[in-house]
Amino acid sequence: MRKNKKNKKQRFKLQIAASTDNLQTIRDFIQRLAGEAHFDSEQIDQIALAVDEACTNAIKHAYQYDASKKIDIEIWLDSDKMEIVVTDYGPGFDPEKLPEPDINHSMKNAKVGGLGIHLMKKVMDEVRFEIRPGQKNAVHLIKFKKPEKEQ
Amino acid sequence: MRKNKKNKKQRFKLQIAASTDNLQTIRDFIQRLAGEAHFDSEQIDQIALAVDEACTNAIKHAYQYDASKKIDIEIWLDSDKMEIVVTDYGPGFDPEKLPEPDINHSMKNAKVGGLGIHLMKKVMDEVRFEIRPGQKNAVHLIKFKKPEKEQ
Amino acid sequence: MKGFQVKRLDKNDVSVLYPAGFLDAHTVPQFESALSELVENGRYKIVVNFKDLDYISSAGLGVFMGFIEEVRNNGGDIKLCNLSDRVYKVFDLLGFPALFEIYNQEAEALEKF
Amino acid sequence: MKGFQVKRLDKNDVSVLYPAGFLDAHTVPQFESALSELVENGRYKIVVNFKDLDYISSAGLGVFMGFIEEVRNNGGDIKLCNLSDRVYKVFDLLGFPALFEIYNQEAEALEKF
Ligand SMILES: Nc1ncnc2c1ncn2[C@@H]1O[C@H](COP(=O)(O)OP(=O)(O)O)[C@@H](O)[C@H]1O
Ligand SMILES: Nc1ncnc2c1ncn2[C@@H]1O[C@H](COP(=O)(O)OP(=O)(O)O)[C@@H](O)[C@H]1O
Repeated sequence: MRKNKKNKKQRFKLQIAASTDNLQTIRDFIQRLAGEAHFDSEQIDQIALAVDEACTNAIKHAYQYDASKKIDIEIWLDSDKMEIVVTDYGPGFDPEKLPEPDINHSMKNAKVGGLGIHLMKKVMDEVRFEIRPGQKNAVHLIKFKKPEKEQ
Repeated sequence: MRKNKKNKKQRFKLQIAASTDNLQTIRDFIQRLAGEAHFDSEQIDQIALAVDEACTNAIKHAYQYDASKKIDIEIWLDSDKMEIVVTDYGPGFDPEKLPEPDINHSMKNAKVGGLGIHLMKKVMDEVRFEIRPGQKNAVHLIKFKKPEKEQ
Repeated sequence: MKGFQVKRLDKNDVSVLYPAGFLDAHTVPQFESALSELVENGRYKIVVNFKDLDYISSAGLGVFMGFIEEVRNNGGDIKLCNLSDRVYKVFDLLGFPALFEIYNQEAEALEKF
Repeated sequence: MKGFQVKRLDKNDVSVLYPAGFLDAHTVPQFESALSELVENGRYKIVVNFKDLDYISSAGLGVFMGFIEEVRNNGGDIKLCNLSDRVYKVFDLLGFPALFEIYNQEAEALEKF
């Protein structure tokens, strides 16, 4: 009875309070959609991780842990890919000016930064920032499906 | 680290295509939120069932299975209750004019109707319809928490 | 990802259906066609064993209402067995125990034909 | 509902931490305070056994970076063991295997002190 979703584009939208409390709920939701869309289990893990990182950044950097603020998560699913857009309404930042994470260097500072975006780029096929200060800041996370073997 | 959610009102919003394909995703999401909010397992089942029924009605009666249409699901969580608002943008109906479901009678017609809303009312503490034809039709489903024993 | 499946096993003149997973408005057509097939083949003695069913909504309950008339008019019945507490509660809320025979074990249900 | 817990077991002069569940930006303060406690008590020989950890994000990885300097400056180390494939992949993506000793079994990690 499960209809074939090929060539059908589906859109989901989740609005959720900017609290780390909700990270697990967000991952669960994303994992479920990715599973339904027949991504394999490694890809499902990667997608959930990237979305976690993007939401964590919104909570931490855009809103400084102010849970009265909102995050919008939009998911587009079609036959060959999943695109997740995580939007915050904070001050934004310049994604061109991120330092490459240097783990050895940061060890010396006993502090580490820049791991999140680095990780997003490693696990997703495309990561694109859409920064419009004063309006909205969005991270687009795209994952292409592997050619399906069964189902 | 899980912060105490007492006295904190949380809002979640999910927009999803009006397809029966999505019922399981919707139930999973609702169950997870109800679980996090420490409803007991019977109440979690009841809430998920009521939301399933409301969404099924939107898909079936408001949109005649047209999956290009959208359902909005809004969830309000506070210390003592969960309120779920399921909204469709279909033609609406008069909730005052629903016949009481008569299972014996419908058996004779080898057809049955009116079970969904009946079930919602049985499992939830409050069911309220907000019908504004041409604008939006919403079912409000409210469940009060049992006094917490532990946690 | 768990969806819905329904298996059928014929035990002499009784057919037993085993719905498994989630029976909602999405999966109900699958269950409906399993029942249709029985009725079309004149197999009116039906047991539905719910041991592997995790969830049922009113859409699933509606199916039983849709078939029971025809089945009984043909000297058969739909008997239910092995309902989990969660599934039984839903049947109970809508008064189904007054309309359908419900047994704990499949063997009991089979015996009653 | 699975969250996060961390247990500690002292084996002679080595302390073993067992983080379990999901280590993300929400649960990281719990793990951080477990590590802080060790450092404050001068227990710098640390093994983290990941056998029950289901998930880690960069927030969790950051914790190791935050402590390793101080721990090593005091003649200790943080050694990792029993990482599941899922968890190892995340460590690997960020080049952690070059910075931390990672063992399959806890016994091996303990021996190396
Ligand atoms: N949503 C956001 N709003 C504002 N600034 C952000 C956002 N996301 C990322 N940044 C900036 O980019 C930097 C790098 O982010 P990231 O790679 O996730 O590492 P980290 O969060 O550990 O600093 C952050 O320190 C922050 O300055
Ligand atoms: N969202 C809705 N939009 C339009 N009509 C609705 C909606 N929900 C319920 N209804 C009307 O109320 C009736 C009773 O609904 P319900 O109790 O769920 O039973 P059933 O769906 O089996 O008919 C439906 O038959 C339909 O006419």
